[in-house]
Amino acid sequence: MEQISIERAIGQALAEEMRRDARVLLLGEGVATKRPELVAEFGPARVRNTPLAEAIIAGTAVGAAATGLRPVIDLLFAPFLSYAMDALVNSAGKLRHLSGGQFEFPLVAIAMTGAGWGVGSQHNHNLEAWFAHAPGLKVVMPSTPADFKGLLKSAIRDDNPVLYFVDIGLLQQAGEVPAGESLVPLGRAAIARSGRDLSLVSYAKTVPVCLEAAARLAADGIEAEVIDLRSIKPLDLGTVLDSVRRTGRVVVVHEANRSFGVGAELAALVAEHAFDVLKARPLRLGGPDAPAAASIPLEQAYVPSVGAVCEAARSLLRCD
Amino acid sequence: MEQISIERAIGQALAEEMRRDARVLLLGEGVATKRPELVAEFGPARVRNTPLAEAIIAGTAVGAAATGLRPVIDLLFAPFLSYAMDALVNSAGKLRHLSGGQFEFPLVAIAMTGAGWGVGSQHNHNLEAWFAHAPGLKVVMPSTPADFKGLLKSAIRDDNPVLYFVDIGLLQQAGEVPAGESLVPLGRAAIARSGRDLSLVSYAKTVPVCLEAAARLAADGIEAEVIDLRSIKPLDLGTVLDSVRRTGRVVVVHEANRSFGVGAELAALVAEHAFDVLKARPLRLGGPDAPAAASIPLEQAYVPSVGAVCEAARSLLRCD
Amino acid sequence: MSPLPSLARPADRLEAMLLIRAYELRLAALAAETGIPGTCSAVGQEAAAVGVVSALTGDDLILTNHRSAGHLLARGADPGRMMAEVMGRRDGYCKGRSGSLHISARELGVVLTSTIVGGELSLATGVALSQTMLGRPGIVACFFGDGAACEGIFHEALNLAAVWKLPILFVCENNQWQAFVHRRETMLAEHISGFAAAYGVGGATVDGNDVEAVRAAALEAVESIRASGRPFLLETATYRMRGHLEPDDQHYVDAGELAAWRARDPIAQLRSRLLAAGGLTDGEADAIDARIAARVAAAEDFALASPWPDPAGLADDVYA
Amino acid sequence: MSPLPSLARPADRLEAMLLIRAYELRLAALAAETGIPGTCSAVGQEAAAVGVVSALTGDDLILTNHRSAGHLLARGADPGRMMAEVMGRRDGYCKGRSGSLHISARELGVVLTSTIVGGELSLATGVALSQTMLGRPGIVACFFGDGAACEGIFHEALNLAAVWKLPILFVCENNQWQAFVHRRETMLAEHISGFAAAYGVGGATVDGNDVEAVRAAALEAVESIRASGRPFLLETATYRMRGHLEPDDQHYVDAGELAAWRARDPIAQLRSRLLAAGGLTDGEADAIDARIAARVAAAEDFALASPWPDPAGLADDVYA
Ligand SMILES: Cc1ncc(C[n+]2csc(CCOP(=O)(O)OP(=O)(O)O)c2C)c(N)n1
Ligand SMILES: Cc1ncc(C[n+]2csc(CCOP(=O)(O)OP(=O)(O)O)c2C)c(N)n1
Ligand SMILES: [Mg+2]
Ligand SMILES: [Mg+2]
Repeated sequence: MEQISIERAIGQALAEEMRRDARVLLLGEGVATKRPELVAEFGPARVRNTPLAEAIIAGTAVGAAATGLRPVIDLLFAPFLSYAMDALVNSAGKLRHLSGGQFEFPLVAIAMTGAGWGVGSQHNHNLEAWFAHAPGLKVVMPSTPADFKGLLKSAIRDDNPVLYFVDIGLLQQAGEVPAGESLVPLGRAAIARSGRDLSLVSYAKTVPVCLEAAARLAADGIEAEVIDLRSIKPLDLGTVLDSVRRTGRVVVVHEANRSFGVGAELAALVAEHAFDVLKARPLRLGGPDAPAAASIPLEQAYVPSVGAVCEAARSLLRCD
Repeated sequence: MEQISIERAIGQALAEEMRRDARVLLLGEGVATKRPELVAEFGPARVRNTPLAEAIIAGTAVGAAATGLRPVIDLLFAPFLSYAMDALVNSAGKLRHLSGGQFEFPLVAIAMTGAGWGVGSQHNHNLEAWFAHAPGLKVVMPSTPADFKGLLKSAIRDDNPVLYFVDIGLLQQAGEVPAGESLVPLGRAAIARSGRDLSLVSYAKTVPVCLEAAARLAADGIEAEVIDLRSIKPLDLGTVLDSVRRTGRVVVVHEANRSFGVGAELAALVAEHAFDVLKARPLRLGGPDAPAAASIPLEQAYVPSVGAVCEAARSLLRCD
Repeated sequence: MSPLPSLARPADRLEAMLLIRAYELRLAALAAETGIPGTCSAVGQEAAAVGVVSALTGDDLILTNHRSAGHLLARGADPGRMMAEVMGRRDGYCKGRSGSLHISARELGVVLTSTIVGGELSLATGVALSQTMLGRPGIVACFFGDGAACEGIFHEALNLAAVWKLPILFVCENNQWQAFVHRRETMLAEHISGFAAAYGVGGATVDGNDVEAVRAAALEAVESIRASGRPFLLETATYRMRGHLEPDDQHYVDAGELAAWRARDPIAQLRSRLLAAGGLTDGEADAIDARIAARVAAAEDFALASPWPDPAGLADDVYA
Repeated sequence: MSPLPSLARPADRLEAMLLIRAYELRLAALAAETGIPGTCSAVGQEAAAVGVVSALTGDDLILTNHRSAGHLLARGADPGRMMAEVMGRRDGYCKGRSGSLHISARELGVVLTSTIVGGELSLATGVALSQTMLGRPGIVACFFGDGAACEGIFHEALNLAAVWKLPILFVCENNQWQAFVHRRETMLAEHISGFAAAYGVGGATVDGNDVEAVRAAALEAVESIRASGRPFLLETATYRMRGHLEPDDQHYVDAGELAAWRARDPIAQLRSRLLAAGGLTDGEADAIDARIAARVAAAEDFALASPWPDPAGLADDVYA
């Protein structure tokens, strides 16, 4: 299979979906500058640079989605979504229900997030939990090039608004991407590594962290299962519970601020639905309750480390 | 003690703090129209109607707070915060840390939320979890007139940005408010009712729901402890764990959408820190993963009911 | 698209205005008497609504806001289904979920109503983009208030529409009030149309209490939009003769200003002009009044007979 | 407040501009060579920064954005502490947490820098409110780009400042670029100052590559603000001669346009004008060059010698 970067996987998904469906278009600050190949193939009407104004970019996408187009918007960095909340949350998320089902909002909002560029928390802020908590929206956050491609294609075909978060820490990674049409369904987790002793549940940048931790733990005879959620909403609770029922132990790992993060929902769901089989308390690892600093050593220290995951795992096995 | 409404409790807190500290001022759409007594006492410079523009209201408060004033802003309904996210989250929440500690942001942002007026989810949307997940912010959400007053006074004196959510379902309630200076500290929960069999942990509108449920359960010999968090951030984990250590059972109840809500953090924390004493799985009751509709029967059905709380409580005791 | 009511003759327009007035006054009375959720009535603004809507064709789409009854009724909405919606009943245009604040009626081309002030402005550009990119003939009329013109999104929308040449008739109903704040407290200029030039688009202010003048200005604006593909900013200078949200005692309103505008009641003006010019006989006027009274009474009966929505559907129509 | 560097004489301004240029070019070289996090350089825009800052007094406050080196250095910031900040070192102005994108230096009156485009505009009104309400003498200068003028917050800020009579010098550095998008793709007008009239405030556009013209215009604007208490919108028409963020090959930039602006390099212009008019000798010019080279070299040494921040402080300075 071809080895391509996440950046290229995203480009392929966009091109394929735009080719397949003339209603798909791409809007955002600099998208036409950055993707001249899409402009060349699909023309400037379908690949549009916008003014620097996230609120109207998002609003335009929402209005267009409700009336027949299937826009993809690139909002650059997740904190810039702070300007786009009304259109995404109050309009795209709510107006289907409030209108009695009169509208659908097939749109995808792309935003980058996470440590990697040393730019500080006005660029690096993992906000997926906000959107997962907002009704009517879906949230995906892949970790491999194949999933970036396959989930973007599915997100574009979905009739609901999808937040598609790109962890910049992963952007330089290359990986195998199946040639041709290959969709990854929203709401299906992947078992990135099988194991019987405990379940490491994660998504995005911390999936490779968990995989490395699992490799280290294996050297000590501890077999950790690593689950890559891929979609945060809808959440594949079945796969998670299945794993925890087999292992009896769970550590949820993500980069976002641990407090009130996605991991809280996962730990709560596991505690609710697998209480009887839990051999140890559910643990969560996440960023500190602080904005991410720009300084590279600080930025890197913000992210749960392989060592921290191993330690959490070992602590659960000790209290067996 | 005087019986006053929450509306009046808020007015008293504002007046007392403005009297005490000339740097306190009140900004918002219609605040001067709605509180002529404050204009009369403190003058139009300190009680200002603003243009209809939440982003600049919040931004103005953040800029003013960093440079010597202590603004209170009234942003009306919580969903309107969607226009004010940048100033609150990216500036007030982050610029202290990012600047190396150069600034403080003593400001209070008031917003109403919750069922009660039949206005639908573009007015009624409980967003406290968003702000609890955003570093640098504090979040309070009282349930009694005394706490509304005491917490607003503390919030105004706090040197950090505080989101102060007013559940409109409570607005008509009257209650005792201690005369004179009486502060309620941020980050301290209240035990609204003591009990040994299970802990009901809640805040805002669902505190009275839990109290009524506790009364019903008591008729069957089940003694529920009801904890009113009052502050969501900082969270009084000590009081919650203390209670759960005594009861061994917990149900977290709030009106906000259950998925990825505040209750998830509480259930996760309890599962993490009190796993050894839990006699049953931690449960959560919250709104459905849907926008709240305007229709009164739908709006009311959105909120966890006394019956649902009783049922959850009983289910935990059954699996003893 | 169902056939639109004819608004071609002055008497049609008078009848439409009278229907709006009677409908809104009946809802105001019901709000005062029975406490059904209040509405934001546009009493005094009927000419602005009817004049603009009369200039549109069935292909054109409308976006409106919280104060929408005039736009909807002028477009031919059934007052019974509207009242049912306001009351939160199942037969409302939005199954009772919207209430009065965000009524959409896609079958009438009234799409994506938002009660977030400025929400309709954020969505209109996308609706217009769909029209142009999907080769549909209609333009988009977007109604908003003088308050919405204070929100940044107004500027982002106008700018994008100008740069992308979107066929939008921006209709600012400048009714001098923004909830409980007078327009003059929120901006230095008296008129919103002044911004048109700054964005390089056409603009005009028209006497919003003269339905014939509004119609003429709107016809001209619509023609220019159809010819040029460019947006146009039309401001109707009018007055909110009742309170912000029923019931509202208007204690904060300057009595002289209110009286001066009442003397310019758009309905009384048109009626007396038509009677004087022979465009209408007393008998015809009486017949109109009788028809209207019967329609509004029937509407109320219909609404009150409509069942409540079933709470079992609380999470319906959230996702497509 | 530390004493400000004198910018009173033309030669002072030349030296300040040269310092900015040398500092930024050195950082650009370092970014290309060593991969230290890139900066948004303002090469070509030095006259705009120095001209405006030279018109301010020590009482005045400055808000700036991601492209801030010119403003900070003209204000007298230490290039060593700035480089340390850009590199994320402990001795940076913000303890290394800001990096290049949001450097504040309260001791210099440079407050609340935001890298969210438009963030500085949202905060400036509050800073100015503090100045007036606390009776402080200084005005507020708020630097922002042509891109920021596309964000709704620009309008909200300008409007509020106009209505509340806040002493703000809004300085729009129109450098024709908004990251990878040319200004002309984002607005129909060439100039941002055209909005001033719509808000009823003074405005002007000045040749941003002529430091003497900028200074004169800024002095006039500042005088009018001090006299009237009203805001003023000053636009400096200039050009971003390097890329958006180092390194950037500018492949998307029209070569002719770039060449035309390079021919109008603000530093070369001033230098040759001063040499020609006898305001500067070749010897003096050489001495300036030598001083600058030594300062930038010393700054680099200082920055590289500064230790990394300690990850133990990851959550410091989040709450006051
Ligand atoms: C973002 C937002 N802020 C505040 C409100 C509360 N609110 C509802 S209508 C209104 C006044 C709107 O004024 P204007 O735009 O002039 O419209 P009008 O009501 O006069 O028709 C306000 C403040 C809201 N719905 N949305
Ligand atoms: C809200 C937001 N959107 C986008 C960005 C990414 N970004 C950083 S600088 C920039 C261009 C800003 O253009 P302008 O305001 O003209 O300032 P300039 O960079 O030209 O100085 C962009 C798009 C951002 N930082 N914040
Ligand atoms: Mg109005
Ligand atoms: Mg620019």
